[in-house]
Amino acid sequence: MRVRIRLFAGWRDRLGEEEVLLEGLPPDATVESARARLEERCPALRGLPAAVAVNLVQVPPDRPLREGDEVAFLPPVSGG
Amino acid sequence: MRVRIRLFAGWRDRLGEEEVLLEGLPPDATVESARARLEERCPALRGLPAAVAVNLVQVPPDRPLREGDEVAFLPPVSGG
Amino acid sequence: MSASFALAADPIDPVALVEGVRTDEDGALATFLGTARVVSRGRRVVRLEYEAYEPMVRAEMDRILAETRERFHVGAIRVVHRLGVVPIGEASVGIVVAAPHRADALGACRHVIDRIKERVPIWKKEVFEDGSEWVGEGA
Amino acid sequence: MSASFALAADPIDPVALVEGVRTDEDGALATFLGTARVVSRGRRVVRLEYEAYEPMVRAEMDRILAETRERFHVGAIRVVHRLGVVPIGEASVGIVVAAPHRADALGACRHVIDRIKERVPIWKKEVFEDGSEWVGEGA
Repeated sequence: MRVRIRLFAGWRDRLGEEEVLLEGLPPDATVESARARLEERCPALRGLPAAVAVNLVQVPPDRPLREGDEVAFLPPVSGG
Repeated sequence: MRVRIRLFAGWRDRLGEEEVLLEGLPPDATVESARARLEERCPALRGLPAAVAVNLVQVPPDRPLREGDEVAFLPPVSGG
Repeated sequence: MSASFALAADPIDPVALVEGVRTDEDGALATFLGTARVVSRGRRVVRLEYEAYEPMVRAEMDRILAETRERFHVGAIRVVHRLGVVPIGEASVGIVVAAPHRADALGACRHVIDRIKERVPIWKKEVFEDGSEWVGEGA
Repeated sequence: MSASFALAADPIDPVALVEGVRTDEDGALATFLGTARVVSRGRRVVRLEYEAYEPMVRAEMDRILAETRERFHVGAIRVVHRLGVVPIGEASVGIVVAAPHRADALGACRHVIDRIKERVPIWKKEVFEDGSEWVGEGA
């Protein structure tokens, strides 16, 4: 399974990319397992707070992923 | 004793004047007795709600008057 | 940290109203305009007319502005109120508050307009097509 | 009863922001500008930089504007948020609400800015003379 990861602010700075394709995820992958895969690639992300949105809607960490999902890690917002 | 009366909005319209000198008030005259004198002159004022200010400060109706006071009858305000 | 109040016979220019109120210490600027509505209590309004007990208005506004500064952490405040005829659509009152933070700017703006409506000796006459009425008199 | 939202790379023009928002049914126009302060948590800020998850910002703003209309009796609402560099003194966000009555105009304005700060995916970087920091990350 393949999902598209979107990264913002401090997450993007640390990873050095604003978009990442995660491929070869197992069929039972969740938001949490996608995060674990990202942290393997970039240990500096460990422990950073972030909400997660799948296809523009906030979801809990145990939300299962589906092929083609857009998964966004959202650091604490600071607009306004 | 003589005091100056200031009138606004509906009070002024009814009396036809924005300023009235009340003369010959007794030495123990109060805000209330000034109002009574005005109502004799213009019975249409009877029963109209108004706060009263003496020399720019709101006062209760039993407030004694002094020579030269400026007494304003303030209908319910509607600024803004 | 200035606070200014003016009574104005001419239309309130919203650009001039805001000009110079904010400083670089302020993260928030709240503006309120009270405007003449075409409908009031179900009747069609042609224009408004305001009158004021001017020296007492100034005394009350001084108290309101001082009280606002005590309650809210604000920078400059500017308030303008019209007198005389105000056509439909024009502003009768304009309030601008600058503050470091948004809650103070918006809260102070609300406080000032609420206190004006409650206790500043200004009176509004609504002129209808078939008559007129001093608001709040219940006539 | 329109509600509009825009993300803008250019400075927010306060005159254009307000233009056309009020109708003659409205007795109140509330405006809020959030502006870039020179001091943040005791440090001197040189400029701000904003970024957004744009499609989700639009989805959240739609929800916020719909929710605001449910809670407050308002006319038109207009919201603009800057992206990219915002120099000190410029507005990063502008909100205008027209309403028949003042409590709705000011309350809706407050509601919109509070919800933006709480849940719209926009991030602010404070750039200091000696470094920079994404706000809220606690880095």
